[in-house]
Amino acid sequence: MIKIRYFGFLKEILNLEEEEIKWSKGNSQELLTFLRTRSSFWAESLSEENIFRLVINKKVIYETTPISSGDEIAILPPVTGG
Amino acid sequence: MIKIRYFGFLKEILNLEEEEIKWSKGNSQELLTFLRTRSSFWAESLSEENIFRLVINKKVIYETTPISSGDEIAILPPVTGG
Amino acid sequence: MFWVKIQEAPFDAELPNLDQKIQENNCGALVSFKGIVRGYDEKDPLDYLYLEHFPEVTEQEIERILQRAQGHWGIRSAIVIHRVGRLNIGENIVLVMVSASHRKAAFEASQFIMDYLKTEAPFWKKEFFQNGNSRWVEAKQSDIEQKKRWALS
Amino acid sequence: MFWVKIQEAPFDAELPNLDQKIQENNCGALVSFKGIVRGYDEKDPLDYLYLEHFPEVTEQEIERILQRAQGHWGIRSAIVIHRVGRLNIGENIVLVMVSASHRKAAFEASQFIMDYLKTEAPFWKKEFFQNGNSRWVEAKQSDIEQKKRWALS
Repeated sequence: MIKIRYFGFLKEILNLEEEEIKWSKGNSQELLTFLRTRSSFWAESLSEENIFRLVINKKVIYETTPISSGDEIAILPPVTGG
Repeated sequence: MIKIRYFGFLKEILNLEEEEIKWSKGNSQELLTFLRTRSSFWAESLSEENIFRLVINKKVIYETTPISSGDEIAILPPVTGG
Repeated sequence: MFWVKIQEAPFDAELPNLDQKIQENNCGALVSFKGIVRGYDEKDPLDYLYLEHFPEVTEQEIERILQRAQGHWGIRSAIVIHRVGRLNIGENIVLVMVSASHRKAAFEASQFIMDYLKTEAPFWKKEFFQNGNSRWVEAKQSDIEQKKRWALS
Repeated sequence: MFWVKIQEAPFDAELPNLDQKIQENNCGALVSFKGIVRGYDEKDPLDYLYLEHFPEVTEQEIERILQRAQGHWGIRSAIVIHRVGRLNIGENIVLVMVSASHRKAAFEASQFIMDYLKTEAPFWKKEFFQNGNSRWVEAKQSDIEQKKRWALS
């Protein structure tokens, strides 16, 4: 199992703060691909331009990274602080 | 008569805060030329690189300007504030 | 000395202490930037802002930005305070303070930090308008452009 | 609102009021720069600085600098406080505060104002060293170079 957290407008359009899904193995890119196959709505919501970065176990990742069972993944939309 | 005021290190090397001199007419460049003819020490002290700007009656001048009797001229060395 | 703080409370009352905190021995320049909630965007009059963030990750990312600024400009100290939660018009939202030996480093580093805060730190703003509408703010192209000028090693 | 003040007294205690003074309606960005007397130059340990200026002309020249900044960046307000007389190590020497709608204008205008203060306003610094020597500070080539980047209309 892995936990996925959503932030900002993603949390709102998906109406989902977090979820747990089964995950044996695969990398961060494969996780996104999997989520996008759920429906055209998911594919659109998680389009490349809607995703700023992924965070695994509270560490921001800057390139494709393996995801293992037990990991917590956060999906961050483009940031607008400051 | 005109009054001439010196500031910063000019005041110190000339050992002169202000002086009054006779002046019938001429411009700011001619005043400098006149002062420089007093001695080689004056010529050196008032060399171009030692003069940042002239001020006539509390107005900074940016180009050659006529000087009339009664004017107060200030000679400013390069500034070092901030 | 780096100091990063995410808080709901305003920080204006803290400013005098921060000034003392950051003014290190033999630093000649202190730059501070304060961001304030503006009353209207292009279209509708704003009622208030709501800011969400990602606790822990936000602090890490800001410290990473400060480390980069120190590596490049050799700044002495930096303080970042960023508010979250509900923010009304006219309230302060972000504070960046940088001390350095000379003014060029302090100015450039504080601009760099602001540009990166805007485009790297996990904050999300939602605007609530006086007409009852609300929307998540979209990332600004101009912020992304401003970031590009820093071609740091 | 432009506000220029030349004074012998320190200005730290005034800072909280100035913050309120400059934070105008709907301004989103406030930048402030504080210059501090550093303890040593390249060679000798400093004892203190002495600053001379040209009363009336100094204020005029600073206002001219602020007018140019407003013309170019459309800043809302600016405050300049410059101290004169004897200044000890670690004391503040100059304050520039600028408010504007957006951060780019506030940052650039405050840098412009500092660059021009250094090279246009009639202040002269004399350094008094711990070994008893003293000398008038020479204008820095680096300040003149920094000024050149502003090719304002």
